[in-house]
Amino acid sequence: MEILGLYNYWVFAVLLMTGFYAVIAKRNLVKKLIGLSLFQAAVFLLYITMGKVDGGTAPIFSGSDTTIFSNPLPQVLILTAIVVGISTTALGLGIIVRLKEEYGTIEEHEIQEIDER
Amino acid sequence: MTTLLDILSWVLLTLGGLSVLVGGIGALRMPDLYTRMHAASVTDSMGAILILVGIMLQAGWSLATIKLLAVLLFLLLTSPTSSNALASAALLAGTRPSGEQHKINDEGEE
Amino acid sequence: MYYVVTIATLVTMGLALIRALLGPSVYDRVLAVNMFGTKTVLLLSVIAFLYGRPDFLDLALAYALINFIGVLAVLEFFRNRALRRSTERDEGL
Amino acid sequence: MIVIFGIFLLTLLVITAIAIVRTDNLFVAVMLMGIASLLIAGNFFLLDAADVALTEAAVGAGISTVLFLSALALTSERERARSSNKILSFTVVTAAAMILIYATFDKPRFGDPEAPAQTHVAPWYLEKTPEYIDIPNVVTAVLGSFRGYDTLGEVFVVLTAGIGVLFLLGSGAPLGSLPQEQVNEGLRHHLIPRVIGRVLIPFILLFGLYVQFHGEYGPGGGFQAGAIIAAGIILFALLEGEQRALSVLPARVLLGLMAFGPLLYGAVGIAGIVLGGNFLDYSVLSSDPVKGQQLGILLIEAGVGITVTGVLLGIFHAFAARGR
Repeated sequence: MEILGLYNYWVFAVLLMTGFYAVIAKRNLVKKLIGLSLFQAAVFLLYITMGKVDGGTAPIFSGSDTTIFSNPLPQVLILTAIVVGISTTALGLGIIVRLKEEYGTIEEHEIQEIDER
Repeated sequence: MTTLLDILSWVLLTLGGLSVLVGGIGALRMPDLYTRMHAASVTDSMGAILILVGIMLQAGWSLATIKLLAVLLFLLLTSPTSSNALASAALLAGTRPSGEQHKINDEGEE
Repeated sequence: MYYVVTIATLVTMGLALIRALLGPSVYDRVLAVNMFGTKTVLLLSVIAFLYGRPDFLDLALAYALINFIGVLAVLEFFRNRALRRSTERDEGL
Repeated sequence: MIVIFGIFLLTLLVITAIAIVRTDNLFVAVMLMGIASLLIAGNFFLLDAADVALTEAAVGAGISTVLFLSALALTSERERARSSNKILSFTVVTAAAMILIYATFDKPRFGDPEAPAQTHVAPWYLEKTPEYIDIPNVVTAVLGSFRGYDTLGEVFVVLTAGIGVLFLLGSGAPLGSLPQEQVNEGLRHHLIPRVIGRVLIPFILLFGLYVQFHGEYGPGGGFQAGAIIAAGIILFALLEGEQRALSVLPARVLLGLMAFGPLLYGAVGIAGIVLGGNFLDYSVLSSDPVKGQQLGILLIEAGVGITVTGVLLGIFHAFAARGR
């Protein structure tokens, strides 16, 4: 059971690197953005994992005052980050749509080739 | 009375879990899209009804029961609608029920 | 008792994921996403009771209401794609 | 037992993530992102983060899929080229993953109440919230009052992203190759989704308002409510066509909403200064400091909700207008 206590962090590492792989290895810009979203999700998971307390419950009081509560602070940070994340992803998608209109492609190397010409 | 309710909700929850599971297996094992959709959507509604009613019996008369009722109502409204929308989209795109040997790939081309 | 339902739901989620990965057509994947959505609603309701915090049913309610939009967006996407293909074909003639 | 459920969900999440990266069909990747979002929300819920799970539900279930699909409709849904430098990238990524995993062995175990993260400010927040603000939801208290500056910053980031999208895509987009009358009608010929959608839209909006104003007492708040209300109006746009949605909520109103939200937030902060307190100090808003805090949180949550609704709808319409 002791070693399972780190499982969430391992998932964080694998997820983070899966997203990172998509960002560095794929040439399609939308795919890169999807990779970035995965990367983001991994960070969210790390924060929320660190806020969990054994035997705790969500930090919302409900009458009985003897319960243990999980850490509210990471939840606040991530809550705002999710909405900011979707807005910035939308901004990225907007840039990609404009690139497609200008260059006719959303593949990174083709855009570079057109630029070098 | 409470034991009776407990047993009843027990039975409902078990049946619900079972039907959800059967739907999952059906969605995996059936031969073509429409049969898979049939397996998934029918058991979806059945499982949702059984499980949510089972929980409702446990919750008793409280706000939670009203919320569960709302969840059930919205699930019963949306789940078949999405199945219908999906099936009609697939049919319009030219997927035929198996027997007719049409294969369709991710590009929507035959 | 809730555990049995939770396990059944989780296993079904796994099966739906396999269907989503196998495909073969896009519609199978959309079907899998749809299934996954309903299973999540059930899972969240059951876990709210497992935790003894039934006030968290709001989450299940949110999913029950909003999951629908994703499928409709897909439908709209297919329709637009079909329209675009047919106009392209017309221009090709 | 719940730990094992969490582990199962996380394993499914990893499988989904790898499948997302491996597939070369972008539409499939977007669908799998939908599944990933559901899994992440389930995990957040298991990890006691009901508010975060609600946010992920509100954003991930509808809006993110809609945005990605409208972007795909404007670009292409197929990934053409093979990956560049596959082996090199894979080596780099694997090495980094190994280092990260090695580093985790020094981390406190999952759920450890003695972990450093649990012993600094968090107990203070939990202890002082009933005294200073007296609302049950500590997350809303921290979001609105204790860390109000942070939230103000986030609201401005959301606004900036919205402005950026409007600058890039605008609204006076050129007409595409599609015949006008076919594009604008939405899904009007699909009778069943349309009828059910019409039934659902009022409930979605009502639920959005409930989440907005119930945020002090249960999971909820401005961010979630904004996303849910935007999702409801996007549903209307999908069913009745984007033009009719624009005639219900014109672009100018949306711009007004985008600007009004941060202004309301900032005005509450400045009202604090005018009444003799600090910026974003709500205690002075009412004769009773606790009542003042509650009033302040209510107002800034409203500002957040208005901003998020305006920005998300503005972004949606900007993408939809490009497709015309």
